[in-house]
Amino acid sequence: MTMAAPNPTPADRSTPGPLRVLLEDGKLDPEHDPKLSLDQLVQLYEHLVLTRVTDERLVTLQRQGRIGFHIGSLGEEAAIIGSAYAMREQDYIFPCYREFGAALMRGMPYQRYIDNMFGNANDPVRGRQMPDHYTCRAAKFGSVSSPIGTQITQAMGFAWAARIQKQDLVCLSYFGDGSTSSNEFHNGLNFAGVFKAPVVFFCRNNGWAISVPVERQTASRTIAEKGIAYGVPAVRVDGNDLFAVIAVTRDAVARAAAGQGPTLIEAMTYRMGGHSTSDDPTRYRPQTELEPWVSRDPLERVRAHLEQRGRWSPAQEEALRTRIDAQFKEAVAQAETTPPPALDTLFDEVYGTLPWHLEEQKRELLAGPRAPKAH
Amino acid sequence: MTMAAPNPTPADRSTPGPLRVLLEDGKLDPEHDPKLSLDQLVQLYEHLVLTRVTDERLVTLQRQGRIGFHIGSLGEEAAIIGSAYAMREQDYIFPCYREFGAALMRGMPYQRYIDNMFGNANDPVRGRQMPDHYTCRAAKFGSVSSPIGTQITQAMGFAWAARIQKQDLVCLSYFGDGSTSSNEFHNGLNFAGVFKAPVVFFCRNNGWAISVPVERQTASRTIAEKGIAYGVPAVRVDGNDLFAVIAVTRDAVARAAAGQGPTLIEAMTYRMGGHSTSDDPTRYRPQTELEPWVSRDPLERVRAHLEQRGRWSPAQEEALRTRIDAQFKEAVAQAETTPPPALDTLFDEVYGTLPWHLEEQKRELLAGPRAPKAH
Amino acid sequence: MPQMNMVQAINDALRIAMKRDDRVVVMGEDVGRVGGVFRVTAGLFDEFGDERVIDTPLSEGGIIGAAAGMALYGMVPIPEIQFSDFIWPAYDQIVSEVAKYRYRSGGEYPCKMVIRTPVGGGIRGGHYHSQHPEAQFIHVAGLKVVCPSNPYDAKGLLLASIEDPDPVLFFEPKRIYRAAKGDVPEGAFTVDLESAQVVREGGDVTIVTYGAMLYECLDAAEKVAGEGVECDVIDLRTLWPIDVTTLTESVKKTGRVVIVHEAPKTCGFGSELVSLICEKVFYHLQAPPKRVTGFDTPFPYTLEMEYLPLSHRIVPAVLETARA
Amino acid sequence: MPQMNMVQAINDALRIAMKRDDRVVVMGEDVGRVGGVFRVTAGLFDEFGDERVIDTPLSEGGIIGAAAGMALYGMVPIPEIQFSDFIWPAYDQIVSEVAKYRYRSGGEYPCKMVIRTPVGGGIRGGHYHSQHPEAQFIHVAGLKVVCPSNPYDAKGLLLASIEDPDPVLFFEPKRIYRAAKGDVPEGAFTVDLESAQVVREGGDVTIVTYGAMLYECLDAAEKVAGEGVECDVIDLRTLWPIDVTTLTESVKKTGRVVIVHEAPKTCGFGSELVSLICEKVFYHLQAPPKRVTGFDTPFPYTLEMEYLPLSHRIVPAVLETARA
Ligand SMILES: Cc1ncc(C[n+]2csc(CCOP(=O)(O)OP(=O)(O)O)c2C)c(N)n1
Ligand SMILES: Cc1ncc(C[n+]2csc(CCOP(=O)(O)OP(=O)(O)O)c2C)c(N)n1
Ligand SMILES: [Mg+2]
Ligand SMILES: [Mg+2]
Repeated sequence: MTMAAPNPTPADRSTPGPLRVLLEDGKLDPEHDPKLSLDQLVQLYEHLVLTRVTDERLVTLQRQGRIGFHIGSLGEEAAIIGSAYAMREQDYIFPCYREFGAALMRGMPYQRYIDNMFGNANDPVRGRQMPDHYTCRAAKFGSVSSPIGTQITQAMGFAWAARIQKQDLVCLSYFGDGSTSSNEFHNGLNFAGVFKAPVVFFCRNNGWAISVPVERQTASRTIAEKGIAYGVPAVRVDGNDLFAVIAVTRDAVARAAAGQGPTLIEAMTYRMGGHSTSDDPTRYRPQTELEPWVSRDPLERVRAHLEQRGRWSPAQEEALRTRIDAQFKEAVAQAETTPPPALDTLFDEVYGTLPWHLEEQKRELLAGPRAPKAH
Repeated sequence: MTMAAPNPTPADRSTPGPLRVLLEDGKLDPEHDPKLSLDQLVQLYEHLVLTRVTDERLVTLQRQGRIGFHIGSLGEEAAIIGSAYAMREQDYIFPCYREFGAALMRGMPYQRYIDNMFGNANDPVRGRQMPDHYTCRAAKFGSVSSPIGTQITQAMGFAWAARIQKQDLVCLSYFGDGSTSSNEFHNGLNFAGVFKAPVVFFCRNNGWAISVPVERQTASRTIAEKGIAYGVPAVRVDGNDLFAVIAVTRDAVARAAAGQGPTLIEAMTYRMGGHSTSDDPTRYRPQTELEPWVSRDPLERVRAHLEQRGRWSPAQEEALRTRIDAQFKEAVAQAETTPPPALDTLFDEVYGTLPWHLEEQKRELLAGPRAPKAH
Repeated sequence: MPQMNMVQAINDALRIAMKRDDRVVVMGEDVGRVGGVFRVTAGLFDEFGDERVIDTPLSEGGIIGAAAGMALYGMVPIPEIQFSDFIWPAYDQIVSEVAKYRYRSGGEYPCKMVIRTPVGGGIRGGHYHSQHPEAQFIHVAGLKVVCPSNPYDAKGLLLASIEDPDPVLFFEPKRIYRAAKGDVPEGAFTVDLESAQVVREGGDVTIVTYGAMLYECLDAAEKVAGEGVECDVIDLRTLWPIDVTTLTESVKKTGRVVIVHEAPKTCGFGSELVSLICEKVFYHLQAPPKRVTGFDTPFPYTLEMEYLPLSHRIVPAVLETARA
Repeated sequence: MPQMNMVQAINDALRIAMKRDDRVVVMGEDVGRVGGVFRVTAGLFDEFGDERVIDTPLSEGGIIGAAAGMALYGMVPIPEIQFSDFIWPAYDQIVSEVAKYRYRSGGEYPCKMVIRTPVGGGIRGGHYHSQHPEAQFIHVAGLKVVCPSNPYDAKGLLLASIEDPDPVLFFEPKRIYRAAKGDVPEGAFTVDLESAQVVREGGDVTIVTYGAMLYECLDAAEKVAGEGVECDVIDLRTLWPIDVTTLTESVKKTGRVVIVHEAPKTCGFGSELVSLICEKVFYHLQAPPKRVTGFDTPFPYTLEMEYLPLSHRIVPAVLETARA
């Protein structure tokens, strides 16, 4: 007897290939072209480079022992910048931890980001979290936290609240391929499907969760397919193609804003560096795996396109990099000479107002001796 | 610009109808006939009736205040008995809470079950849990617990362990449609897919999670479709069709035993009673909703088939019911006159051996005054 | 003044809060059409509709994660966890996110919500419908924990919890949901958080408790009074941050204290109370502070009345403490 | 005898346990090919293969749920939670299932496993890579909790935990993973669970601690010795069930006790220690038991050394207690 009318198993189904817009020859597929002006495109390219360069510089700072940690977006810049760019002014972003480029583009001041990397007195989150764990409500950007996936469900709840309050607002949540295994992915997508929350689930499928390859995260053939389990439409996109990312994210935002509910986007990209400055990827993956991705570098693809259209030159590149360099150096100089947060900030904002026991503990700390500096 | 190559959305996909074997006319679809002997069939029918009658009697006992609680399987008996029947001798079952029929068929003594309903001194779990929260390792049956879904992940781990230890053993886990929203469903299916654990996920889709209809649990069109998210093949079956349930479960067991990994079975059935004796379903669902299901009564469908084949008569039915009645009465009489568990059982088996602090607490309890009886 | 039981009082508070502020929403399993398995949200669905009284999928993590998002937006969600025993799938969202959000965002994202959930035993619920898990929340910075013992406080404390800027765990002792009755004013009023109540006065021993065990403590106090021992009985009402003054003033007077709670003893809230008392008024103590609590076992079914720290176990503890 | 650090000692214990018993498996995020983010499982993947050293999907609930199933089958899983801060998605499986399985099944299904996880601050980990969550597990009946402070104990206690019939939370103080070094015998040996160690002797004050703070306590004891105050320093090693005799014997001698732990104060394990001491040896106490702990705030990043109960905070507490 054979299996009765089973649902299609992975092997039976053909996966739509990820959408590409920016083709091999540097041209755009007119069908899905997001139709950016050249000025917009230059601006976007500059953001990509800002992200890349900042990333590289921060790794260096960490190696020099001047900051404690950095987690970057090397190779994933187009997925991040493109999707954030597609969000409207009023929309909110709930980050994972690799999206400082998006926060900067949405208006988080550069100095503020660097202050967070140093956890100094000017860091608006008062050095309470590790580097790269910033917050910026003014940029309509959430608060980075380490526990994997929690922002997925929260983004859904935020978007749902806006809809209940009849505000035209869409949320986007970033997360990695590994995060699809978390409880939160299940909860966020399930609730979003049931309540048609105006939320965009943006999965950066960069192939790895620290040392664990995506094949070990899930037996589904794609992440996008997981949308079926929740009645959430899904799309795969070339995550190293700025144009394609903007196109699919804009579509998802439009659907959400029109009351058509959530979308799951699977952006196919690759983590070109270690997981973070604490990680050494040579321990678990061969360098050869990176090679095909080198030629798909998201920045170079945009630059080639811009050059083709005569809007970018080596001189401009040089000028841009010089400018970013100066910006970085200046921000670091300021951050590094800013003192640590005041002691009493340890107790602020645990609650709306300071309860008696924290008042007591604060007094005790302030009256007592200071800790030795060294770690 | 339109959505780029999205994955199929629910509305685009055609769901295979649930498999039926026992047709309207009482005949069996030869393609999927599990080919039971008439003796086997009579035995199964007797189990169905035992389950039904015991259920009804326990509800009465609860109404009389003689037991505290009952959660039954009215209308879901074929799904439960059929699937348990399809398991092999060496296989294990990890229950939800409605599957006492399966436990009895797997060898849990009737008296033992009734003792559990009274939480008396003979209850092997020593009255520690509510009624219907039994355990029976001898019957290769797990331990009922209340938290929704936890058994799903455990069944997967158990099956996976057996495979690592090279034992030919398959696990089946029962759960409801509501339970598919739990973290555990996500974890159990995801791990099973990745590690190809020999496990059968058996979802009793009875339409309701207490007062919440399945449409409010998930926006996926079927529960079976959720398998796609995990690379787990799935099948839908008429859960009120004993033959079809046996057929698909046997298939799933065979696949698992052959190293082909997990299967998700969605058994379409209906919760004909309240959620439990604590629930009044008239508060949230119209009686009319039940009507179509009355004619699909899983017991009557089997009886009609047996009668058609000349192997069942009203006299036999009468005799069976009289026998069950006597069995029930006798078990209840014994259970009801059995004293409660001894006081010191409160402290046993919290740990492998009694640690000092529980020794102390036990002494304190035994030396102190007794509690008033009344609740 | 209308007579209400706890279920009615809580229902009334929810209705008042929802009427005056459309940011308030109620959500959870079975809270909508059927009005909750304990009928605490009865009638709200009809009155406020399904966007403000929301039946959710069966996932506590989803409920609290979604509520967190709503709270960050600026709504005031009141999620219900059907039984506190089922709160653990949401524990990560509560302790890692809800409790820390204001702090880690430098105040930019408060995450205010009131998590309502029934607690406690004595209703034949066994392992998973009887627990009293305050300790696991009191230990977590950023949360407030409330547990009323009567309808008046239930309404006043719930309204205060909803107005409070911080996330609150609101534990409802289900054993007295209907048994505790009393006069409850109509309309809005609050009972201050962080205010304990001395429910009975006496100079010999301080009994500290909260929730359903209050009635057992009062019964015990009455019984020991017959033996010449007079007790202060303190109903903490808000467990954390605690009204430490009421506690220490009483112990200063009596020098003797018995703490009663249903949760297991080890690392239960009673251990914090003992420690606080030692910290603040050690030199007033004339006898070792005593804990009468649930045992360090899972919560049982048949023998639950032997497990609970009822009057018959409180009386000897109070006498022993009085005479120590 | 070879010199080892804690990482090596734990690795050695795992290898020994896996070699002698093929029911022992190691599982978790990144424990396999890369050998764990702290390299504690390094080399095991190559030695025992991917069915016994298992890289899992990113889900702590899945890891512990799966391990529970394995344990019910009869294997001895040793799941790793990458940082104890990430254990909460598994909390439901741990407290509702693993802790209660033996009990609720009348002994038919023991659910034995050893959950290894790094704990504690001082490594610039901020909120989510620094916490020390023992209290939330000690409160739960059915679990044992262990926390070694040196390589010898780490190996001996881990092997004892693996042999023990009950589920064990094995907390590894990550700040001293490599800093604590010492002689560790080759081959199998055990350190009894429920045995504390008096690491330094002195008659004036008892300092009770565990894990990384032991070194701070020893440093403080050294410093106060300079002022004429001699301390017993007790390393609890197994937090629960506790070796209560060693604790009470010391307090009987000194009459004064200071408890030091990293976790927040309120409802921390320190509160249980104070209560136990009051229960057992109240009349020996000559000063209020004192707690020196993390503050009741989330764990900070930049100011972590001000947050931790390091030597500079222990010294004044000991002096105050000695002179009270
Ligand atoms: C709940 C939880 N478990 C484990 C970790 C440790 N951890 C941090 S990042 C990470 C991998 C995440 O992979 P993925 O989601 O693919 O994101 P990526 O880093 O690739 O962007 C892990 C395991 C964590 N932060 N939170
Ligand atoms: C974690 C958890 N949350 C809530 C509950 C309360 N509860 C018990 S059964 C149930 C509904 C289950 O529905 P379903 O999974 O469809 O199973 P069915 O009862 O229909 O067989 C709920 C909400 C619980 N037991 N555990
Ligand atoms: Mg990844
Ligand atoms: Mg159901």
